[in-house]
Amino acid sequence: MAKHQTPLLDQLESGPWPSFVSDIKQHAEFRHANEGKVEYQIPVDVCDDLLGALELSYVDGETHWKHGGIVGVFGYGGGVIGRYSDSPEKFPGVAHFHTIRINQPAGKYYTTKYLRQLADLWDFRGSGLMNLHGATGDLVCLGTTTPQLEEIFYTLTHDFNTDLGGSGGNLRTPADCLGQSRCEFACYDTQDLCHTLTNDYQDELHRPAFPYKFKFKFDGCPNGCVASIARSDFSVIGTWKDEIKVDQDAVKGYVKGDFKPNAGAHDNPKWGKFDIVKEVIDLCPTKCMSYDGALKINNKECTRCMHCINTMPRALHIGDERGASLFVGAKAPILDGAQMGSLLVPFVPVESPYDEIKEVIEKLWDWWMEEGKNRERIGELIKRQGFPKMLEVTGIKADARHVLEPRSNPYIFWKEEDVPGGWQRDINVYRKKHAL
Amino acid sequence: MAKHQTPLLDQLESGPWPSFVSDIKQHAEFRHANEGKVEYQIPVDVCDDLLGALELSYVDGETHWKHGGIVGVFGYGGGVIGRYSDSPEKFPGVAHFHTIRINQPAGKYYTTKYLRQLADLWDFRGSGLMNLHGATGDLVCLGTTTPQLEEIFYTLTHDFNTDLGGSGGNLRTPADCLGQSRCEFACYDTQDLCHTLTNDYQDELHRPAFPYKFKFKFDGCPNGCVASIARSDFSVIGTWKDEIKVDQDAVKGYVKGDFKPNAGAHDNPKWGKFDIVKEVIDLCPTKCMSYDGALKINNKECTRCMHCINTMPRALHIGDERGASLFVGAKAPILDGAQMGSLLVPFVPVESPYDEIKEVIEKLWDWWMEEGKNRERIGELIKRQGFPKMLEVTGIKADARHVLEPRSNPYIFWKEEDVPGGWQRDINVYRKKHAL
Amino acid sequence: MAFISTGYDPSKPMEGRITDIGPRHFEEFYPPVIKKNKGQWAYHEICEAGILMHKAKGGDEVYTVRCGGARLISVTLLREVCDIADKYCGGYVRWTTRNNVEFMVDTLAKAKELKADLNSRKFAGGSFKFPVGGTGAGITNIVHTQGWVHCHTPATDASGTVKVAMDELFEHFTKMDLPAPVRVSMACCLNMCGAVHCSDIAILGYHRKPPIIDNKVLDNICEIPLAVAACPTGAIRPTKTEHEGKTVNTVAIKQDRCMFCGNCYTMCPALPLSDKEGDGLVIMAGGKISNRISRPKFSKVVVAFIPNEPPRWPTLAKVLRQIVTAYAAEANKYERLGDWAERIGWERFFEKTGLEFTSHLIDDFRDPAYYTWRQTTQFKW
Amino acid sequence: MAFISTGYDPSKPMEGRITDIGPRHFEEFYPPVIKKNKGQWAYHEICEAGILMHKAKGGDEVYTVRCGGARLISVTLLREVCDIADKYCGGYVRWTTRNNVEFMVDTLAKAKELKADLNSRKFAGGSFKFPVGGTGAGITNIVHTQGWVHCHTPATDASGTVKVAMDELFEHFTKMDLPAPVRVSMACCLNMCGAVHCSDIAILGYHRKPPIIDNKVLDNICEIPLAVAACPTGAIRPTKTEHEGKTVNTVAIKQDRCMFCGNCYTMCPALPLSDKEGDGLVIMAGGKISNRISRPKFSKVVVAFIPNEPPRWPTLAKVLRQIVTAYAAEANKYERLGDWAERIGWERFFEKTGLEFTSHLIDDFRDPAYYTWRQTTQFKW
Ligand code: SRM
Ligand code: SRM
Ligand code: SRM
Ligand code: SRM
Ligand code: SF4
Ligand code: SF4
Ligand code: SF4
Ligand code: SF4
Ligand code: SF4
Ligand code: SF4
Ligand code: SF4
Ligand code: SF4
Repeated sequence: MAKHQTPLLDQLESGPWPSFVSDIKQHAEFRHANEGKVEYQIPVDVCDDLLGALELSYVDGETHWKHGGIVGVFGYGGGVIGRYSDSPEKFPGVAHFHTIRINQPAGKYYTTKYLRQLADLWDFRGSGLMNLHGATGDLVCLGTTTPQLEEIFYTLTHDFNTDLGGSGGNLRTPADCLGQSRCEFACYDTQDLCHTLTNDYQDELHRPAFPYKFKFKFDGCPNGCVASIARSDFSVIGTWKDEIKVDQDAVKGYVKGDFKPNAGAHDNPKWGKFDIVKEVIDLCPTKCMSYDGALKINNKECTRCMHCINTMPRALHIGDERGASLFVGAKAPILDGAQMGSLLVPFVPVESPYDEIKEVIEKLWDWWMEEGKNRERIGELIKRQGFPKMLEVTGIKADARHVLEPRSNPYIFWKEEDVPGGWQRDINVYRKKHAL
Repeated sequence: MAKHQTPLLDQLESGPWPSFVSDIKQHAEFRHANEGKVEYQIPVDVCDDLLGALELSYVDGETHWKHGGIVGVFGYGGGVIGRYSDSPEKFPGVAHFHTIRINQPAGKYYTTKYLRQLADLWDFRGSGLMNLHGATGDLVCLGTTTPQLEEIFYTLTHDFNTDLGGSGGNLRTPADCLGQSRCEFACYDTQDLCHTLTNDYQDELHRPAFPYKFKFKFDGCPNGCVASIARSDFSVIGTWKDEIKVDQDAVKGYVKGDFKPNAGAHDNPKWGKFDIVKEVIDLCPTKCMSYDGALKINNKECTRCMHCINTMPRALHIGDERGASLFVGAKAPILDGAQMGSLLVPFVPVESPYDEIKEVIEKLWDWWMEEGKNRERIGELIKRQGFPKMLEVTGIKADARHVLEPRSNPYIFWKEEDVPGGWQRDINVYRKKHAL
Repeated sequence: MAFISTGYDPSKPMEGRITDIGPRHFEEFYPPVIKKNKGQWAYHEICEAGILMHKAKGGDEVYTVRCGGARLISVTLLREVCDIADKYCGGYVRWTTRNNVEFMVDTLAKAKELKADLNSRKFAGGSFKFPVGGTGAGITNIVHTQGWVHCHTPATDASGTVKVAMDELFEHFTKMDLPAPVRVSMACCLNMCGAVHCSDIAILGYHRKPPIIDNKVLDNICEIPLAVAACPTGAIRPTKTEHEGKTVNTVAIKQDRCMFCGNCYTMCPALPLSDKEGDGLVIMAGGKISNRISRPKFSKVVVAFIPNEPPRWPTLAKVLRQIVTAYAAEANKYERLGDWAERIGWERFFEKTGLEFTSHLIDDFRDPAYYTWRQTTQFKW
Repeated sequence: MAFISTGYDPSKPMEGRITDIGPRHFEEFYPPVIKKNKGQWAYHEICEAGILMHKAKGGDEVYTVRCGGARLISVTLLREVCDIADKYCGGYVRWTTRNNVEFMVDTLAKAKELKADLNSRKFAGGSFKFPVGGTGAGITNIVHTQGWVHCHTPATDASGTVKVAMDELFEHFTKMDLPAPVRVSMACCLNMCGAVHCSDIAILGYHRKPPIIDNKVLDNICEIPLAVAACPTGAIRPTKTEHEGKTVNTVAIKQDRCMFCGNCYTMCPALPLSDKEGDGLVIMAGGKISNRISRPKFSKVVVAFIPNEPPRWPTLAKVLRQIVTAYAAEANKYERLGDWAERIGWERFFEKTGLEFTSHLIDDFRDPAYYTWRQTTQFKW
């Protein structure tokens, strides 16, 4: 019999979508059964108490978690989120219920061997409940107690060759799309860049030296499968400079109906037969394409939006002169409104050891650490000190590509050195010409 | 011989465009000649001195007018802009050089009789220089002295049946497009509305009771020939609710080339023959038109942008259910950035005595006079207190037409009465459920 | 429950310590076909909902079977994933950026077999364990956050609302019958860990009561200047008050300037916001991230408030259905939800979805609000 | 120069006073054909540049001949306008909202005769008095302001820059050879009395040196709190200083926060800004007012600064030419300048016009600046 009655949560067991309630219940039973004779290091009924606490929230319409406490592992300023129940007497199993963020491998590929290791560890020293994955990208292990933290860290680093992820005023765990590993659209090796920067910046990731959090995300192309432009202070998005490669035979194949448009992503019969003019030429945002038996692209006018390539992936391919655009400042709405990343570098080659990219990152950090206020994201700093200031500190020349449109207010903050004669003027000289 | 050498200004006499320098010089001569034996009430060489003062500005690259003084006519708070030279010893003729703003008739039609009267008066009591018209719309008389002000006002009111325009924290001189007087696109009588409101609000126009200036402008249709949406705190723009009227024969006429498209506004041969699909159907912003020998408009989707009507004025006509949309808040960039008028009332019938429109105006004024800070335009007040506040004070229901898009931040200022249970909560009750 | 040590000695924390090693190298985890063909993929095809085929230039093919699931997963379920991956995929598996699981095999036949297997597995309560789908022009898994399962600031639950939403929209997970992908995201408070600000549809937990001030403890546990600085609207000021006969430092909140962001609570535990009647959901729509055809854009608030109705949030389910049904019926092929709304005009969006437009949806936050109002005569009746 | 009184007696200002009578009624001034057909117009046609024909439903026609001119006009010239109107138009004439003069006649033949007459009249200096044009897809008169002729805050002259601009663009005044109307406006300071904020091309006077503080008089002539409040960037604070051995109230200005708007000078004459080397022009482009096809839009800054080069501002003329030439060559029929720039992308606008893009053109004023930066991978090489 379940430890707590959960009539409300039970209603979340029906319906087709996988029920987290069913899963937790099944795991609660598994823990009680303990066929593997695990010497659980945290209460055996942690899952029961989690369900009980959650049921109480469903009844009360309010959370029952206290404001996080500061817990962690020695020498690190992040990777653990402290969490305590506000009703520990009712739910002692979750009195402590800290989270551990484990840095996932780039691309999120796993061997079952590794996952089973993790599962065993988390059964033994934690609740056995995880998030695959956290919104930033980590392997998130939900629910353990303070004394377990160092033990878990020890096992991770010694036995799993794996480190914690970020939290606090740190570099946060970087994340990437699967990129070249399985995608023909990728303009650079997202995994290698993600992994390299993660390792090069371990100190920034583990030891809070920043005014606030800082996130890296790496998208292989403008489709944005890891949402970097929305969710990372520093976003790298693949692009190219030369021409889209066209296989005219394959274009004909699409027109004839040999291949399904958009790789078959639409299976609604209402769309009918593929119409290259309606579905590609007319939808091209720059209207730089035409079709008259052969497909023509005026690449000079193309903005590489990916639509035509997505729609005819067998016929159209990204260019050969590949690299990435760099965007800065994306963040959620707290404190000053949401931002997407703003274009800082239109094109950078992406080649190991990535020095050009690191140079930009480090200049941005220097500026932000110097000027950023407590809990001010870099996006907010850009807003506060102005985009031109960011160009100045990074030594990047202003380019019309930096803007969607030029400013519509003429409120230009000229600098004294720009203005002949400077700013220091003598009122008496002025008054000689202009009586009051 | 000219009183002052003006070698720089003289260079503005060449070139095709009418030269204000030539005009002022010719008038200077006219004054000196004084064939009509006018007893000039201000210095005869006012024009010479104006040219001299202006030449000095061309040399110095700086204005030579002092900050305006407060001068005016008894009982009015506006209509006169005081102006003094900062070099009166050099240019005594323009030592005082005040401007008088005369309220122009709606539509800016004149009889020569009236204009000659004005010309005579301004020769006699002023510089003989005018602006036709000021940017707000007034007949602007440039350059007279303080003692002349009451005299001019007397003549205007007694002999010309004409009043001053606005300046200061007043209603400013309203202005309109020529509308129904000579334009087939006009959706209401702009002149009558302009004249009626000008007269109904004489007190507001002459006696400063507002936090700052307030402008009315009246456009007969969305073409916006008096630029009301950019230049008036309260902008009335004609529109209609029913269908565009189509004369299919005339459409055919355009297609055949019998009529010039856009009434012949384009005389560059490079445009070639009129192509109704390319020039009308494809350019319709809502793509609600089609042509297959006959022209079809899905009026439900039309946003009345005027393009098709402008392009085929013989064939297409505005609808019959006419009225106007009301916009609030347009202003120049000082202090808080430029604004265009924001849509407050999507549709209002425009019929004398215009009570519905006046009701909106007066509610806006009440709010602004109550809440507006010194020198705060109503547009800035809307920004400061929020658009929903304007709806509240005017009693207008929120409508999706009020926005281009809904808010993208969820920062909604709920009111206490909206939230069940109110806002006053007891921390002890809360803590009973949630231990700290 | 005896404490079992790894050998870590708290008195000598640096002894044998390993730090700053980062994550495992990704190559260790690539399935062989991936390692071999990385950077050499020629094209892909979605064979059927939930099955992707990628073709390498050299001719290799990899078939990916994608299945959904709750992101909150037990190690019991994780072990089941491993069992399946061992059985079909040589011990390799991956997760997507939206928390779906991907199993890779080398033939379509195996993929279909695997799909059938995955679809056959159910929880005791009756729901699927591994429903296959989430590809192409449909609705894939919902990116979300902690909610009442693990966080201190939520205004709603995450796992529960996501379950309800995915149950309601399930048909679009297993089919690809929409005009374009519809990305649904969920965040349980304004911190928006789910990054719902750029989603086709976003479910957001929102408070509606200003913080309660816990004068008893505030002075002890709160850095007052930080709490004051945290408020985006400047609603908080430091003050003093009488508490149980003693003068204590505390803060005062101008309630009518509060928009319930909870940022002060993040800085100060003595300012809780949550409230059964006050809290609930905001629905946003029309955002996107990809640069395909149109630029990325922010989601817009389309429903100002839905009360918390646990456990099955029926109003939420209804609203989601309304939006998706109207979009599915009216949008053009390839047209994302926000592009559709912009093409027809937001006034039509409200008409077509049957959602009510209220003054709460009109932006009134700071200067940029102006740009969302309508400065044109162009609108539809 | 004896003072001649109307009879007004300053000691009894209310005696016989007439006030609040407003302007003359417009109907008194309508030409008969206008009065008769008001509200009954059927359509119009531009017969040739500068000549409009309006056809009434009843069959009446009115031909309007439009001519340009300086807005600053002497009564001598005004009388000449009257002479012409008496001769051709039965004593009626009107002004347009852009300061052109319109003469109305009843046949095309008369209109052509009148056009020839108007085009034949020249000033002694050689310029036209009444050049006919300003209709259709061309460049009409420039809406402008006072400049050095009558205002205390200008950063440049209005009449002079307008003369230079119209001389340079004159061919487009007399022809209708552009893709769409190009509306040019001019304002001599940021107060923008010319409302240049929504023009295809705008010429704007701009200061670049912070105010000089005239400590000697400030305390006497300035309401310090008003001056402080006037500053949009909060650059001004009240302070005290020593002046000629006395402590006086004054203000201090944080110069690097000043963006030279002159609003403080409007409130306080002791804070002048103007400076020969500091002052000059900003060029803006791409605004519009009509709702035709696209919505009204703001002009954008495309040249951050052009020095004052009186009397003929050659750089101004060159820049105007560059913009108009590129637009004329590249835009589609009916496409306004700003719509063209948006279609091709602003990066292309700078390429095509040959104008240099500098960091000054990137918005850095308050929150809305963000929305003008580029949050997309879509751009052109
Ligand atoms: C666990 C996670 C949510 C999840 O369920 O996946 C999470 C959980 C929390 N986030 Fe987050 N954030 C998580 C990803 C995000 C993301 C998404 C992303 O990284 O792509 C965002 C939006 C992007 C961004 O960074 O702006 C995000 C924006 C925030 C914010 C708002 C920051 C802002 O500048 O607007 C806060 C508030 C704060 O920092 O005080 C926040 C704060 C928090 C805290 C620490 C609560 C707090 O106020 O202290 C949450 C702890 C919950 C708990 O008890 O577990 N979290 N947070 C995510 C991290 C998992 C991981 O490491 O993989
Ligand atoms: C005469 C005129 C310019 C012209 O050459 O035509 C004019 C001249 C002045 N304007 Fe203006 N404004 C004139 C139309 C405008 C317009 C255009 C309009 O009304 O359509 C605007 C932009 C629209 C608007 O109202 O925002 C305009 C926006 C300003 C501003 C900025 C107001 C703002 O809120 O941004 C100021 C500054 C102020 O009020 O302190 C200003 C202030 C001034 C002052 C009074 C200078 C001052 O700081 O005190 C100027 C007096 C000049 C002089 O000595 O003659 N003037 N002013 C226009 C009035 C003539 C008339 O009555 O017909
Ligand atoms: C597996 C995954 C990357 C990963 O590293 O995990 C992925 C994989 C693919 N994406 Fe994606 N996308 C993935 C998240 C995303 C996201 C991120 C998100 O939703 O948070 C986006 C941005 C969504 C947005 O704009 O809001 C994204 C926008 C796209 C697009 C643009 C779609 C559009 O119409 O705007 C394409 C192109 C397409 O679908 O033709 C694309 C195309 C693809 C292709 C076809 C790339 C390829 O050649 O293999 C992959 C299969 C698509 C499919 O499932 O139909 N992928 N894709 C992610 C799967 C998430 C999931 O489980 O459902
Ligand atoms: C006379 C005048 C109204 C008045 O009360 O004085 C007027 C008169 C006409 N306008 Fe206008 N407009 C007048 C100022 C304007 C303005 C205001 C401005 O420029 O400050 C605008 C807004 C400009 C803008 O968008 O920035 C304006 C935008 C239009 C449009 C829209 C043009 C466009 O392509 O966007 C039309 C439609 C058209 O041209 O086909 C139009 C159409 C017309 C028509 C055809 C209306 C008609 O049926 O008679 C008139 C003759 C047009 C022509 O000259 O080619 N009128 N028109 C103004 C003449 C100014 C001048 O001397 O040049
Ligand atoms: S972002 Fe581009 S490269 Fe990366 S997975 Fe998506 S489509 Fe492929
Ligand atoms: S990538 Fe986009 S912009 Fe470029 S040609 Fe294809 S559809 Fe057009
Ligand atoms: S605004 Fe419309 S009604 Fe008025 S003159 Fe212009 S086109 Fe005619
Ligand atoms: S008025 Fe504009 S929106 Fe309406 S049908 Fe004509 S072109 Fe289309
Ligand atoms: S969105 Fe808010 S409540 Fe939800 S996990 Fe993030 S911080 Fe916690
Ligand atoms: S909830 Fe947000 S707006 Fe309200 S007082 Fe706290 S910080 Fe300020
Ligand atoms: S724009 Fe400025 S300088 Fe020019 S008239 Fe207006 S207030 Fe004076
Ligand atoms: S000029 Fe403008 S920005 Fe500079 S100090 Fe004066 S008010 Fe402030």
